[in-house]
Amino acid sequence: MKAMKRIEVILPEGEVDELIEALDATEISGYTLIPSVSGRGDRGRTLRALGHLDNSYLLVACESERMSAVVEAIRPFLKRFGGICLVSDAQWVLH
Amino acid sequence: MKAMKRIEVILPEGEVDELIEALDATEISGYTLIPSVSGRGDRGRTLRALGHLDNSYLLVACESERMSAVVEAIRPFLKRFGGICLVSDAQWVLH
Amino acid sequence: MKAMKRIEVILPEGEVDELIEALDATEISGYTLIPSVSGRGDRGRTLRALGHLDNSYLLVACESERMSAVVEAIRPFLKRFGGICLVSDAQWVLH
Amino acid sequence: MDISLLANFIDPAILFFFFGVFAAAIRSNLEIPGSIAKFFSLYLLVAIGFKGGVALAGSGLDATALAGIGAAMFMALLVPAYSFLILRGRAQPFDAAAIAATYGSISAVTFIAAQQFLTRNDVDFGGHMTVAMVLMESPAIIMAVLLASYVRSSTALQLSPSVGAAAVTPRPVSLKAVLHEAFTDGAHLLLIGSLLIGYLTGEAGKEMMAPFTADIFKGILAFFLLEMGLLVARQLREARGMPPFLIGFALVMPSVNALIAIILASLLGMGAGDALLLAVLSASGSYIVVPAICRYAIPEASPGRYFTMSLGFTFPFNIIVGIPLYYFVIQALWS
Amino acid sequence: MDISLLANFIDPAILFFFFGVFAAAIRSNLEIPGSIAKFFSLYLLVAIGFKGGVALAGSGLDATALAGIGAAMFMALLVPAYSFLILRGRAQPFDAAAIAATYGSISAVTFIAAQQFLTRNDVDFGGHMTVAMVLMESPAIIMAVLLASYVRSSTALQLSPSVGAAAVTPRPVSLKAVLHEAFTDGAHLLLIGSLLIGYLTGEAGKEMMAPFTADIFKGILAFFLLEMGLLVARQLREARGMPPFLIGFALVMPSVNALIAIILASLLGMGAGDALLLAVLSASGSYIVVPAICRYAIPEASPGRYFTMSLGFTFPFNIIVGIPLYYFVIQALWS
Amino acid sequence: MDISLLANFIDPAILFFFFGVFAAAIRSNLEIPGSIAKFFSLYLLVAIGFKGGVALAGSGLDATALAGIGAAMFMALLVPAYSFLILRGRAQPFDAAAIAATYGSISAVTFIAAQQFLTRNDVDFGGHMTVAMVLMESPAIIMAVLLASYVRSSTALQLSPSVGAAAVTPRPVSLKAVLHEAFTDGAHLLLIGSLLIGYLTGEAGKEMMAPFTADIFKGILAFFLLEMGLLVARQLREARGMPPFLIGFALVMPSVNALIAIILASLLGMGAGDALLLAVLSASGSYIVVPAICRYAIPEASPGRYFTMSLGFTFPFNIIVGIPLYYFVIQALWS
Ligand SMILES: Nc1ncnc2c1ncn2[C@@H]1O[C@H](COP(=O)(O)O)[C@@H](O)[C@H]1O
Ligand SMILES: Nc1ncnc2c1ncn2[C@@H]1O[C@H](COP(=O)(O)O)[C@@H](O)[C@H]1O
Ligand SMILES: Nc1ncnc2c1ncn2[C@@H]1O[C@H](COP(=O)(O)O)[C@@H](O)[C@H]1O
Ligand code: NA
Ligand code: NA
Ligand code: NA
Repeated sequence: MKAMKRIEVILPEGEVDELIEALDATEISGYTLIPSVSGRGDRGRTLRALGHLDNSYLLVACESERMSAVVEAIRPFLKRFGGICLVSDAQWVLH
Repeated sequence: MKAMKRIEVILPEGEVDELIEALDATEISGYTLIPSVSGRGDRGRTLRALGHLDNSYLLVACESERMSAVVEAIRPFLKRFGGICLVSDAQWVLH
Repeated sequence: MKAMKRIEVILPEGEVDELIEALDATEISGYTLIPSVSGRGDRGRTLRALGHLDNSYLLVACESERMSAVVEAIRPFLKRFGGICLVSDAQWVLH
Repeated sequence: MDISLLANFIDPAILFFFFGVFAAAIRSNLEIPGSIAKFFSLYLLVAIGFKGGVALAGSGLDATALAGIGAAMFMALLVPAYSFLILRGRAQPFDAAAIAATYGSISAVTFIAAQQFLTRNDVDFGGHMTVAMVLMESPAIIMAVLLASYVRSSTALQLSPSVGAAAVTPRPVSLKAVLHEAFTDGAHLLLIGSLLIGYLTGEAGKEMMAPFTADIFKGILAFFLLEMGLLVARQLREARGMPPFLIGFALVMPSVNALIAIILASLLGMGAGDALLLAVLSASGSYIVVPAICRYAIPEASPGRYFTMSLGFTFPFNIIVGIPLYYFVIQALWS
Repeated sequence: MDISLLANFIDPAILFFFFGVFAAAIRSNLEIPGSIAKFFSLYLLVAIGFKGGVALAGSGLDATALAGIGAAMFMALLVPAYSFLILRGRAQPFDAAAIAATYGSISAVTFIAAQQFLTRNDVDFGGHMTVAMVLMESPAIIMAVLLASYVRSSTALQLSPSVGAAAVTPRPVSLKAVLHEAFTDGAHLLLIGSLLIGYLTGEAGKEMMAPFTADIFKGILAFFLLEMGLLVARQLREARGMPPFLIGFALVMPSVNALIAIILASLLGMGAGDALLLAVLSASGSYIVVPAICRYAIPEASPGRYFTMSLGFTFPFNIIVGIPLYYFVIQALWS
Repeated sequence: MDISLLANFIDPAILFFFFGVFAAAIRSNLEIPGSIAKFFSLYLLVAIGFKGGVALAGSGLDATALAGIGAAMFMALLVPAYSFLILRGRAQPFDAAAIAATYGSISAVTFIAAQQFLTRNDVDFGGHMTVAMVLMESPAIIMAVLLASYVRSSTALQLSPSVGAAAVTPRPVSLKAVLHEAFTDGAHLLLIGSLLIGYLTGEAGKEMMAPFTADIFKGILAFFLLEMGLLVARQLREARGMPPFLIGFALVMPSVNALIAIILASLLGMGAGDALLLAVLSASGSYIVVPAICRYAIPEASPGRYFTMSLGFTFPFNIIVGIPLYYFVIQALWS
């Protein structure tokens, strides 16, 4: 197993494609996307607009060295559109 | 980045609203909800009843000081309706 | 609270049932399943085939002693079908 | 009977149910997305509620209607009462209470299947039986809560010496809270709402809604029964640890309940169609509304028990054997 | 008017809206799965777009049509302009810009409800009004972006001494980027596409699609309005902190906008049906397309404000009071 | 031909396909929820399976039917065989095996589009062609597994000196396991089940199901093709690294396969309608069932290759050019 960083981001689902493009520039090896999550934060509850205004949950596992590049790619999105980003430690099961 | 606690709870989706009300009393700053998850635990597999008896997954990031208040708000729900609650460490990306 | 391992696996949704059977042999106490997640990894983006070729997200909380047995049960699936497995530390809220 | 039994099997919707059972039995990965299955269950509630309301607007709440509704409510109290007595010694007391409530309540899909059976056999039935179905929910749930608190107080008595007990036993829920939960339950409320809307808009409303609520009904029912078949077969796989007595209960009591209902219907001089519907309402057990409420009101009970009994055993029994059987008895008694 | 108002309430689809409001008010757990609600909103766009296109293929873009479309586009510029002036001093400037855009744009479901109202009352209307609806989206959004960048530049001026400001203020989006976002927005594009396909396939296409886009329309609308009712009541719960002035705006301005539209329609000699549709387009506010775009184009504004105003207050006002009221005025003026 | 080609483009369902391609090309966020798209694909399988079964119940399995079915099964073996030979040297061996299986199998939606084309042009076709479609699945998959294990054994031979190889190569799956996977695959099984149910219930069943399985079919197909258009355009974006030879294969081989099928049909004296369906079955490649199975049976192959070829290139080619082209050839030969 290999030590990695586990980065999870929650942001409006309309911005996901653009965030992924920004992440691709940091050369992450992959990501996982959970669609249609809801929640509450500084901007209040997510609006329930017939499934059109949900958030998405994005999980990126990356090497520790790459972590700060990834976080810097994410930060402008948080600034602009809100949402949260959590970073934690994990072991990656090699295969 | 700021050290935070990452609290995840899995419980019957009918009890989520009430749990969130209980959490609001602990003054958490937000939460994220993933609907319609299934699973197995002490009470067996989740029943597949036409989408009516699913579990929900709730994620709360909170300050370490607040953690035990949050956990105490969650505990009676676990006692009554089952489910699990995991607490882990994370870094919150400030924006 | 009790120290546990938090194991998360992402793999093709067609293989989930078989993986759970393999995990049951390691006597895990439960699991949680989030259906229909998408992503990108070594094998490229998940195909969007009318909802037929999605991945699933599986979360297992288990005792630290049991962790390596669980990981060994998961590894052949990763080898064969791709996907990822992350292991992290968590505290289990007893109830 | 042979003819109607055969006709039952030739209905495409019923055949899709069998196909679903088969697909799950050979471990196919066939799956209706959860949100679609949920929507279809809402659709069926809207369609039968609306239809019942329109029919009621036509006929009004006359003596026949009141008799049918009264009989249904009586059965909704009677069935859980004697079910609990039968089960008490032979199952965990909380399970007994939850199972009693399950069988006091009803299965809307079984009711629909019975309506389809009657339509195929050109037998009339009244819109008030839909009202009867709606009204059977609450008594059953009240019985459940009363039984559960009875069980709770007797258990507490036995456990009182032990200090830890209080910590383990969940705080009981008030009857009022449970009734609110029961009344506001989405499925239940939607049925009531659709009934009312059907009643208010009558024939004019029916005409506007018919392509949606009536014409494509059969097709959606077929898809829904396919999902039910998949569910039943998958639920049966969980039934390994189920005590034989409970399996027996799930397969035998429907006929007992139906028989009592049929006798009652005969005494009240109800029509053959309404009698079948009353029998089916009494014979069927809930697997959506009551399990949802029991999880909240009797969390000590094991859903694996009452849910598997009503969905895995009683539901298919009623669909395959029960409906034609009850109707056979009715034909014999009515003619 | 009394008659048509009553008829409005007896429409099953409208009754399902009220039922949804009631269910959410008593905190029922009734819920239409999100993916179903989203699909139904796409379905409604396809159905009205297609219908409008077919009608347009029949009538062509004659002087009547061009007058209607022109009037609509004029209103789409006028409404946000004076709305912004009214709101400027009384709300956060960014909120003012976003609210202005919201009310310049339209609610497709309100438009549908008005069409249903006209159909029930046997009043004709033209397919070109669907074109008008489509074309009202963009001017409103352009206005929003222009107003927001005006606000941004005046705010920047005030803040310039502070060094940190640049870091906090998000980089403004270019008008081009926002227009791309607006034009490619799924809901908007689907409406345009369906209109075009209806136009191209005409009567032949209509016949093929009718069972899906016309016959079951009412039933799906009923389900959709049920969901809207649930949404409205739940959204209103979030409205606690809402400034009374904004609530007043959301309840009063629709009638003002409608009145201006009616006068314009009268001056242009439009038919009564088209006049009602123009009034309703002007009176309604967007709660899908514009909020989605404002979240991107004016992230400084609080969605809780503009979204709650248009969905929680203006939408139910128009459905319940507005449509019959505007039509009452039109009847008075036109006869 | 010109007329039918034009008629093809004026079909609303086909126009929605183009619209979907356009929307994705301009990067609209238009999206059909995944569960809805999945349900629609199940719906289409039920509808054509059921329709085919009813037609078969009418006509029976006569010599014509058996000839059509035999020809289809022959093509399902022949196409993967020569496809593999063509691809062997020019693609990764495992990719070659998976692509061969993909083209041996079929696309149900292409089949439906061809049926719609025939209906529009008033050409008859038999219900047994649906049986033929069902039966083409398995031979193609068997071929794939056989080819893959052939590739595996020859690769193993070459790699045998290297010690690490065993650890990297996944354990091969047994043919039996793959056949079970193929037969129990949800999409495949649902098609068989619906065919059988249509066969068993015949005209009576058809009448009950028609509003759902026939009347609204066109509308649901339109929505589904919209989703297909979005998928195709999005999949093409992933096609950057695709070797030109494979793109050529995906665009040229359909016509080759169709031509062979047409000659076979002509030799067997099949009707023009059945001939077109045989051509389309041979020309199309699978993008649901076979990819799902290849992911399991040939995990060494890259889904990006075979999936993109069949969905991104072959599917639109057949829909836009193929169907009218093959029919043009058939008309020339048959008259
Ligand atoms: N403390 C938190 N814990 C978990 N999720 C959060 C938290 N704060 C915000 N979120 C998520 O981030 C989304 C946007 O947050 P915000 O921009 O702060 O409104 C919310 O809708 C939640 O889904
Ligand atoms: N060890 C575990 N790991 C992950 N999820 C679990 C675990 N145990 C229980 N769960 C989740 O919690 C739900 C309720 O658990 P229980 O009340 O123990 O039956 C299950 O359906 C699972 O979704
Ligand atoms: N670095 C990563 N972070 C998060 N998820 C990943 C990562 N790599 C792969 N995945 C997930 O695992 C799936 C299969 O990965 P692969 O087999 O590598 O293509 C992807 O579709 C993603 O959902
Ligand atoms: Na009952
Ligand atoms: Na407006
Ligand atoms: Na083929």
